[in-house]
Amino acid sequence: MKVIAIAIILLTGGLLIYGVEDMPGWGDPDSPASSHVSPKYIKEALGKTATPNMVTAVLGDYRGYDTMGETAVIFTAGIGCILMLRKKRKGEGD
Amino acid sequence: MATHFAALIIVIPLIAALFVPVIGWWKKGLCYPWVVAVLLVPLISSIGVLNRVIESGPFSYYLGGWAPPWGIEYAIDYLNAFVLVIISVISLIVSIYSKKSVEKEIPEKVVPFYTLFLLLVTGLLGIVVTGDLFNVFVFLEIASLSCYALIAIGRDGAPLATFRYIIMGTIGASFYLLGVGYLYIITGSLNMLDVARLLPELYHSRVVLTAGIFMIVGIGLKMALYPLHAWAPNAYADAPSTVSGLIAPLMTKVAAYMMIRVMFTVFKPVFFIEVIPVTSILTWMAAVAIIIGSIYAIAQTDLKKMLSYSVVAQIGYIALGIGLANKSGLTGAVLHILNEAFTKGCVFLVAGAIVYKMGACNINEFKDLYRKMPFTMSAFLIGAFSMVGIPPTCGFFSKIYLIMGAISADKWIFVAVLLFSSVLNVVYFFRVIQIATFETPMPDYGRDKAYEAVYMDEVPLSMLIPIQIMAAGILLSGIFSSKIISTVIQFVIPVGF
Amino acid sequence: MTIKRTVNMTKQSDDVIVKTLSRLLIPFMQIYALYVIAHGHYSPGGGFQGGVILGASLILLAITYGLDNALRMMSERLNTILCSLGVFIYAGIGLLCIMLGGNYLDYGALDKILHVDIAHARSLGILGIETGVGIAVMAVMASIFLDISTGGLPSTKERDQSD
Amino acid sequence: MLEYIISKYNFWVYVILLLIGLYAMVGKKNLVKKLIGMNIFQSAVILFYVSIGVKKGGATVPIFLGNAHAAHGHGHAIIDVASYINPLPHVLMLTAIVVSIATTGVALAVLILIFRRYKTLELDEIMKIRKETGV
Amino acid sequence: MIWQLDLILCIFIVICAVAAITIKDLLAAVIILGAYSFFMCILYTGMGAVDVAFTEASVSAGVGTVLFVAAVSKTKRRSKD
Amino acid sequence: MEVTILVQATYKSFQMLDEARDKATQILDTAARLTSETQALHRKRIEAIFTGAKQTKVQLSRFIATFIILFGFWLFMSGHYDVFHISIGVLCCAVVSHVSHNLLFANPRAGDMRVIVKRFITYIPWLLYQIVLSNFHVAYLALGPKRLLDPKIIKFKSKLESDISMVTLANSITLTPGTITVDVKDGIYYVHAVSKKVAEDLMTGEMEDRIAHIFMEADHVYVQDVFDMAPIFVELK
Repeated sequence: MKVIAIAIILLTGGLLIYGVEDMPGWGDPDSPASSHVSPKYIKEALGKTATPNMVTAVLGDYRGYDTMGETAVIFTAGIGCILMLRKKRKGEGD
Repeated sequence: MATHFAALIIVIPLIAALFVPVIGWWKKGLCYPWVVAVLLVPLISSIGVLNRVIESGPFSYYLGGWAPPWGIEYAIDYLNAFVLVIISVISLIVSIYSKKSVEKEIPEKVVPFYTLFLLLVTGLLGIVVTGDLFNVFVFLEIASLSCYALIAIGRDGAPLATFRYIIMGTIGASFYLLGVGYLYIITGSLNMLDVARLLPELYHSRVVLTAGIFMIVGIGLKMALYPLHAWAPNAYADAPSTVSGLIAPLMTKVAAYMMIRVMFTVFKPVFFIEVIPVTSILTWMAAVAIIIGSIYAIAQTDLKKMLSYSVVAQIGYIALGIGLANKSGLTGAVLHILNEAFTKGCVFLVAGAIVYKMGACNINEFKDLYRKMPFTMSAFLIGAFSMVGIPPTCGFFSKIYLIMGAISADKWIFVAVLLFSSVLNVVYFFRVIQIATFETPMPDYGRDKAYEAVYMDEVPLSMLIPIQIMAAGILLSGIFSSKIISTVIQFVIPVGF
Repeated sequence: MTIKRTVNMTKQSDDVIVKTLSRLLIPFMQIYALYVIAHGHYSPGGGFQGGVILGASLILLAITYGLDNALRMMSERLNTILCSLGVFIYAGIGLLCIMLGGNYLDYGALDKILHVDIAHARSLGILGIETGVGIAVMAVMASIFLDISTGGLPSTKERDQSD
Repeated sequence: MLEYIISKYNFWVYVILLLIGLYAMVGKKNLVKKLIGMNIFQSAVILFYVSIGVKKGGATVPIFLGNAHAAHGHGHAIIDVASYINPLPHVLMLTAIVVSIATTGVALAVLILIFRRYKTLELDEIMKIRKETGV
Repeated sequence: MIWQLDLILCIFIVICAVAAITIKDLLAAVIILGAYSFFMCILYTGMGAVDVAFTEASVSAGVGTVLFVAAVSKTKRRSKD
Repeated sequence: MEVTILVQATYKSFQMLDEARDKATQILDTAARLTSETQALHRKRIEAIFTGAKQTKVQLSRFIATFIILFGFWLFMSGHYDVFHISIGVLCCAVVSHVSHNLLFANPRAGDMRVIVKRFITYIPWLLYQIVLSNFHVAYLALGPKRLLDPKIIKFKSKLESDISMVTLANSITLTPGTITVDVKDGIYYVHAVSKKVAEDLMTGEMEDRIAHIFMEADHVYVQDVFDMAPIFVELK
C-alpha cells in the first residue's frame, strides 16, 4: 500500500513540477487567464447586472447554470444521506 | 418551446426530482408513475434535439442569454445528441423495470431512492449536453454523488465498495478539475470550442501537456479503464439490481463520451497522436483491460460480479476504438457505446430479475433456470450473443468496425486481442447458459423416481417487458447499424481522419 | 486503546454558560446569515455562505439544547421540504425566464413582470436565486448533520432503544 | 534558483499539499484519515485556482467600491480592468468548495454505514473480517 | 501581501496538513484540519479572494469540521496510523 | 446515645463554623430548598424556550422586543438605507424574530428591560475598575515573591437564579485577571483562583450582589460553601 502510494505521488509530483515551469508568472496581469475572458466581466458586470460584487454577478448570472448544478449537488448530498442513514419509523407514510 | 428542448432535458428531471419527496410524503405509491412519466420528457426532448441536429446540423443554446465564452453554452452536435438519446432511452427502460425490484430490495427507502434516481439521470444528461469544461465537473459530481448513495444501500459489502469508489472518484474528478485549471491558466477560457480554437498554438507548452494527461487520467478513473478500474467490479456487483442496471450501462459510457469529447474536440486529435503518444498507450491499456477483464470474469461465480468484470473488459473495447484514432476505430467505439448501453442494460436487468426470484445470483445455482424463466433467459442469450459478437446483434458490427480500425492502423496484435476476447466471452457466457439450460436432472429411467417437473416461474411483467425491450434494442441497433452510422455516427468523426 | 463509549453530540448540554450564550447568539447568527444573503451584491457573501451560517445556527441549537428541541424548531419533514423548495426556487426562476420569452436563467426577461430596467431585473433575479440557494443549503446542512450525528435515528425514543 | 522558487511559491505549496492529500488518500489505512486526505487534496486544487486569479499591480478584491448608482449606466468608462482581480476563478472555487463539502458529507455517511457493519475503521481489519466471513 | 508573511503562512499550512494526516487521535486530526482550513482562508484573503475565503471559513472550517467531529464521535476516535 | 451524637456534632460544627447547630441546619435547609427551586426553575425555563409562553400578550411583547433589537443590529450592519434594503431587513427580522423570539427572552424572571440595561451600563465601569485592580495584583504576584502564588479551585453556591445572570457572573469572573470560572453546575461555581487574596475578594460576594442587583433578583440567604459541609451533614443525620 505504502509503496504504491509513494509511487503514485512521485509520478504525480513529477508531472506537476514538470508542468509548473511553463506557467505564466504568478500574478501576471497579462496572463491569458486575466486577459481573455475575465476583463469583460470586470467591465460589464456592474452595468449589465447592477451588482457591484463581480463574484456574485458572475456566480448568479453569467455562470448561473453552474450554481444551479452546485445547489443540485448539495441537494443530492442531503438526499443521499437520508437514503443511506435514515431509518424508517413506525407510523409514517403509508 | 422547441428551441428550449435542450434546456428542458436537464431542467425537467431536476425539478421533478424535487417533487418526489413531497409526493412520497403524500402517497408513496405515486413516486414510481411520476418518475416514469417524467423520464418521458428527456426522451422526447432528446429525440427532438437529435432530429434537429440531423436536419440542420449542430446548434448551440446560450444559458442565461450570455454568449460564449462568457456564459455557459450547450453545444449540441451529433455525438451529444446521440448519447443523449441513449441515456434517456436506457433510463426510461430501467425506471419502468425498477418498481418490483425496489419494492423487494429496499422497501422502506423508495422515496429517496427515486429522488436520487432522477438526480442521477439529470447528472448524466448534464455531463453530455453541456459545452463548458467546468460545467461538466459540476454535473459529474451530481451523477457521482447520487451514484455513491445509491450503491451504498446495496448488498453486504456495498458500503466499503462505495467508500473505495468515493476515494477513486474524487481523485478522478479532482484530476479532471486540475486539468481544466491548467487549460484555463494557459488559454483563459472554459468553453470547449473556445479552448479548442486557442489551443493549437500552445501545443508545445508543458502546461497543455500536463493538462491533457491529468484530464485523461481523471476521466480514465471515472471510466474504470484498466489499471484504474479497482473500484468498479465491487461497486457494480454490490449495488441494488436496479441501480447496477442503470449505472453499469450509463456511468462508464458517459465517461467514455467525455474522453472522446476531450481527446477529439477540446484537444485536436493531432495533439494526442503526435505531440504526446497518449493514444498508443491507451490502446495498449485497453488491450490489457480486455484480456484481464475477461479472465477475471471467467473466475467469478457470482453473475453480477462476472458482468461487472465484463464491464471493465468492454470499456477496453471503447478505449481501444478511441485509442486507434482512425475512422473505423472511432466509429466502432461510438457504436460500441450504443451496443454496450443496451447489452449491459439487458444482462444486468436479467441479473436483477434472477436476484428478484432467487435472492442471489450464484451461477452454480442456475440449474433449470431456462425452464423457469424462459423469456428472461432468452433475453440473456441475446445479450450474450451481442457480447460475443454474433450477428445480427449490435456487438457484431461494433466489433467488426473495431477490427477494421485495428487493421487500418496496421496493429494486427489488437485484431488478435479482439478475436481472443470473443473466445473468452464465449467461455464465460456459455458457462452460464450451459448451467441454466442443459444441466438439468434428466429423467432417470433406471429408477422409479419420476421426472421432476419444472414450473415456469417468470418475473412480473413490469420487469419482463423492459428486459425484452432491451433485448429488442440490441437486435434493432444491430440490424439498423448501417443506418445509424450513415445518419449520425459518420458525422461524429472529427475532420482530419 | 480504543474508547468504546460513543459520544452523543445531540443530547442536551448541561452547561449553563454554553446554553445561555448560544441561546443569545442564535438569533443574531440567523439575522447575520440573512444579512449575508441579502447583501451578497455589495459585499462578500451570498446564498452559500448565508445558508451555511443559518444551518450552523440550527446545528448549534441541536448541540446545546438537544436534538428534540432542535427538531421542534425544524422538523424533519419541514427540512426535506425546504431542501426541495430551495432548489425549486432556483430552477423555477429559470423556467419563469423561459416562459417570459428569454433563455433558461436569463433574468433579463424578468423585467416584464418586475417593471424595472434589465440590469435591475438581473440584480433581482440574482437575489431570488441566492435566496433559494440559502434555503437549500441551510436545510441540507442541518439534515446531513442530524443524520450523521444520530446515525439516522432523529427521534429520541428509538435512538435510546438502539444504542 | 531561489528566486525562481520564490517567484512561484504558491504553486509549490499547492503541489506539496496535493501530494500530501494524495498520499493520505492512497496510503493511509484508516478511513477517516483517507477523508482528511481527500479534504486536503481538494483544497490544494482550490488553492491552485485561486492562485490563477491573482493579479499584481494594485489590483484589489473584485467588488466595485464606488457609488454603485452613480456608476450604473455608464460603467464602461469608469471601471479599469487592471484595478480588479479576476473574479472567474473565485466563482469556480465557490462551486468546488461546496462540492467538496457535499462529497465529505456523503463519505461520512458511508463511513458510519461501514462502522455499523464491521465495528472498525481500519482497512486491514475490515479486510480480515471480510476474509473470515467470506463477504 | 508581504511575501515573508505569506511564506510563513504557507509553512504553517503545510505543517497543519502533515499533522492532520499523521496524528493518531482522530478528533485532534480533525480539529487540526479545521485550523488548516482557517490558514487557507487567511491565504485566500491575502490573494484578494474574499468570497472564497468567506466560503472556506464558513463551509470547510465551520460545517465541515462539525460534520467530521460528529462522525468521529459516532465511530472510533483512535487510529492506527 | 442521641444526645452524645448531637453534642459531638455541635462541637464539631462549633469548631468549624463558630456558629450554633440550629443555624447550620437552617442554612442547609435553605440551601436544599434553593437547589430544588433552581432546578424547578431551570426546567421551567427550558420548557418555556420551546413550548413558548402561553400568554399571547407576553409572546407579542417578546416578539416586538426581539424585532427591535434585531432590526437595530441589521441597520448597524447594513449600510444601505434605501427603501428596498430596509424592507428586506424588516422582512428578515420578522422571520427571525418569529422563529426565535423565545430564545432571546427565554428567562421568565426577566424584569423591566430598561432598568436592566441602565444598571448593566453602570456595572461596566465598576467591572473595568476591578479588572484594572486585579491586573496590578496579578502583576505583583508575577513579579513578586513566589510564595504568594497559591493556586486553588474554590467552590461556592451562588444565589443567582436566572441563567443570564449566572453567565454574566461567570464571564465577569473569567474577565477579571487571576480568576477563571472552570464550571457552573446547578448554581455551584467552580472557580480557579491564582492566589488567596483573589479568592477572598471573590468570596466577599460583591460582584455577585451587583449582578443580582442588575437583573433584579430577589435577595436570598447567601450560602458560602468554602468549607466542606458534607461531613456535618452526615453527622447530623
